[in-house]
Amino acid sequence: MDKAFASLSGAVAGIEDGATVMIGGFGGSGAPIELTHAMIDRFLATGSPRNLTIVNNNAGNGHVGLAALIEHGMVKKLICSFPRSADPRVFTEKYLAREIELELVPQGTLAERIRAGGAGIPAFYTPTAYGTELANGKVIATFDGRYYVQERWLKADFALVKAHMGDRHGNLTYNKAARNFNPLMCMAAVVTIAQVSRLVEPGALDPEHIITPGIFVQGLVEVADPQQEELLNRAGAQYP
Amino acid sequence: MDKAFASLSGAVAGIEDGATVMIGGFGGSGAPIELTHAMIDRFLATGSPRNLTIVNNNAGNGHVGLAALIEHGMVKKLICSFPRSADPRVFTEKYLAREIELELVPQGTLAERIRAGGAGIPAFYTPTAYGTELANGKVIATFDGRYYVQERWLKADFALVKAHMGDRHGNLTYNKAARNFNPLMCMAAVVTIAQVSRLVEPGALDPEHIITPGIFVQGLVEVADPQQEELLNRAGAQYP
Amino acid sequence: MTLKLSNAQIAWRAAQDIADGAYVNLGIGFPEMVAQYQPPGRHAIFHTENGILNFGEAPEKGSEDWDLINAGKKAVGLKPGAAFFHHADSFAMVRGGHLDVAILGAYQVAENGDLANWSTGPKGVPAVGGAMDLVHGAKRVAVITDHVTKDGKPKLVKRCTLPLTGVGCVTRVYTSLAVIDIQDGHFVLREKLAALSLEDLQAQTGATLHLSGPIGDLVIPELSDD
Amino acid sequence: MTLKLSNAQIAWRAAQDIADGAYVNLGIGFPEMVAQYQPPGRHAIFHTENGILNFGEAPEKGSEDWDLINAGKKAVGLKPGAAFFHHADSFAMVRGGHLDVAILGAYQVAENGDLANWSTGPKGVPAVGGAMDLVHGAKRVAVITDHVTKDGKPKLVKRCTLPLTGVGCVTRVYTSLAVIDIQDGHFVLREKLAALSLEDLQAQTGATLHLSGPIGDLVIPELSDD
Repeated sequence: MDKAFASLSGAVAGIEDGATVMIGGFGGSGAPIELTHAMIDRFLATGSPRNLTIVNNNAGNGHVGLAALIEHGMVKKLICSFPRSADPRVFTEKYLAREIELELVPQGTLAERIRAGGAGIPAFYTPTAYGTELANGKVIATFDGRYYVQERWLKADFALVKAHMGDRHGNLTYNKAARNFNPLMCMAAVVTIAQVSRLVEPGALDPEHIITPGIFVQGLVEVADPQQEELLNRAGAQYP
Repeated sequence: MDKAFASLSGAVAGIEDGATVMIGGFGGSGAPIELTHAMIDRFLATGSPRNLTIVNNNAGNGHVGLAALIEHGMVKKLICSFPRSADPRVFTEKYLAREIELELVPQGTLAERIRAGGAGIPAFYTPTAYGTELANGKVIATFDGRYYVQERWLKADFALVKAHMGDRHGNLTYNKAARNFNPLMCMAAVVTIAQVSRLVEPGALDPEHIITPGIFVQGLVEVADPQQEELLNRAGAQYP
Repeated sequence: MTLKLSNAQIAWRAAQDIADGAYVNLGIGFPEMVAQYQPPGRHAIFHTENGILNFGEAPEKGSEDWDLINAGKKAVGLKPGAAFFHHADSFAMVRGGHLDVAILGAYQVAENGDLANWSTGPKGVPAVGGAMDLVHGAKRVAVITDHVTKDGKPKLVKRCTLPLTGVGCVTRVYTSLAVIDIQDGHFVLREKLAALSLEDLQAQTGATLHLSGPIGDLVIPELSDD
Repeated sequence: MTLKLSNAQIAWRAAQDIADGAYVNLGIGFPEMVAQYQPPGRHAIFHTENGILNFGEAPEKGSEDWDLINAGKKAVGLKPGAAFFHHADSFAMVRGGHLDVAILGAYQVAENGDLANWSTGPKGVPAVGGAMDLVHGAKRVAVITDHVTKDGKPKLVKRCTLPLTGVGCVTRVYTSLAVIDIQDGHFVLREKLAALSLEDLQAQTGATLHLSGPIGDLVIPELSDD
């Protein structure tokens, strides 16, 4: 069993127009920038993928990664908790021009909805957002005298994640707080593609230390020195 | 901050009559036998704790650990998925004599109910048990044309777990498949007490390798060479 | 001439349908035998619901690690690429549709895909374990079983009379006499022992066997049943 | 004579109520200042919802690790006993009642405990982040805020007019003028600046201040506000 792709372009080749794509990371930490840029490369060469629904905590920063994906007009809808950043202009302008749709979800609810998608739980109840406008139109129920909002699972066709080490079976570890949404998104997508800083052979990772078991990963690709969104933005980068 | 108890007796001293106590482990693997026996010691000396509701995957094996707890008449009700084992006589006899109550829960639903208790999710939907007698009396709902059973969270006053390494903040690691229910039960109890094979100082565990963060643990006690239920039973042991 | 397959032979037949790299959960007991009969060159990854992916053979007697067991509480070993996880993650794999196939035993399988394999009725101590979870979520739920009960009654039935484990969940049954798919509420015969007539097979089956395309011969090598 | 506390002083006051060993989440921005003012000998453990327990000061400029950031996306460091976890586990800590206290900023706090701190209305791009999660679950939800808005309007009100973050969730408010508990749908005054009359304080408050026991003097050391 070898789930490794030889190239970034090969790794993102299967993503179709109209797909729902989860992109890991919290801001730049844990954001799979190289995989995201590979989607842009393919779009610029072929016109696909487009009309994407993207799930991410944020809405991009500056002109790289997710922001660049939005800037190139590839994103139809964004499901996120916090569409602000140091430089959120790309999203903001498209949103105010009604060129992109936004589904705003509280951060913990977003995480739990993604986990639920991965765990086969179609709906759950949470106290979060009860009594607020983000609960409008949702089923409300009481348990033990307290009010809760029913939330639905969130699934995706693809998840793109950034991991630290990965073996050819797809077992993954992460670097520090770059873990964030990545392990959850691995669970919730039909096809999860991970970029890893080091690709190793099965057996090289201690079974006790694996954060994402390989069953949740369908493909991986080595990006030995991944870029950090924060540093790219400080340098005023834009993609391509 | 130092959550360590000096003794097993101190660790279990706060467990009151009538408490709901989650006990980790899957069969003997990951079962906190020394903590369980410490409860029995206290009961034999003082008559407490008694009338306990115990949450465990099983119902004990032979005459040690959970089986001994039941044998001494300390358990009023058991919430479990599989009350069978190599030697289940202690539970079986009490159950058939109606001296102990049983709530039978599918194993994955048991795990998810405990996680929900720890995660502040009062209820969730699962396909498991739909159309079976274990769904009798439960709320049924359809999502996307499929039937699901509503299940409620499960919480406890105490959780007793077995970990491998633990630091004084309560950060824990586990040994192999002894992980099982232990990290979930840590989340779902008001007071979680862990027995650890090695107690270390904060900083000794790699933050990447911690399975249970210390926020879920209220006390821990070192048991350097913990017993294995399987070996005790093969030797025909009984407690005390 | 084979009158009926041994358990090992049923397990062998089921193993032929498991693809290389598939993620597989084998039920406790008889289904565990399937792992022994993977065709050469194919390597499935086995999941055990107590929290291991890619476990393998047990170590020698006396050197078992009793923290390293499978769902049947037998000692196991690890293969390269193994991973540990807790029960909630383990059943996320099960319920979330991440397993390619689950292979389970059965008391009864009905033509509508219903399965009864956890309880023979209200007497004694009920115990369910992971059975009700495993029948939901795996992309394919297959059953391996004798074609009839010990006293000769059909185990493949029109409707289950024993307490259900799951509703409409089984898609293929490997029996001691035949391989049968469940499609659109019907048993569809795929393979049978060559020596057995369709009439004889039907007589030992509690619901109509439908035909759809050619019926293959169920040919299995001689295997010892231990 | 102090007419009004600085942000640093409000943060200092809030820090005095945090017990040794408490698990604490500090909202992004102003509330982060609370961490600086722990009384000597007390060590709270700070949680950041993107997945760290027991983080601490950032490394020197230029040596930041941008995979090691807090919820405000600022670089941080680790203290001994730190742990990493994913977002679902992180919000299990939040929603599951495991935090001892969450300290948040506010646009408005109502006498019924309602909090508005995420949106100033329908214009612009809405963004919620973890605010609606944090107001549920922590054993104690406290607010630190100026007593009035920049144009002098009360922030402590009878009912919030801005979009709510949470219902009935706040139990204590530390303002630039006073410390006020929320009990049974009322503001209950606990401490105020000595130089400020009760009438003056009430005039700057949008709902009745109830009294219950003695009113303490709000005495805070001089602190620079950076």
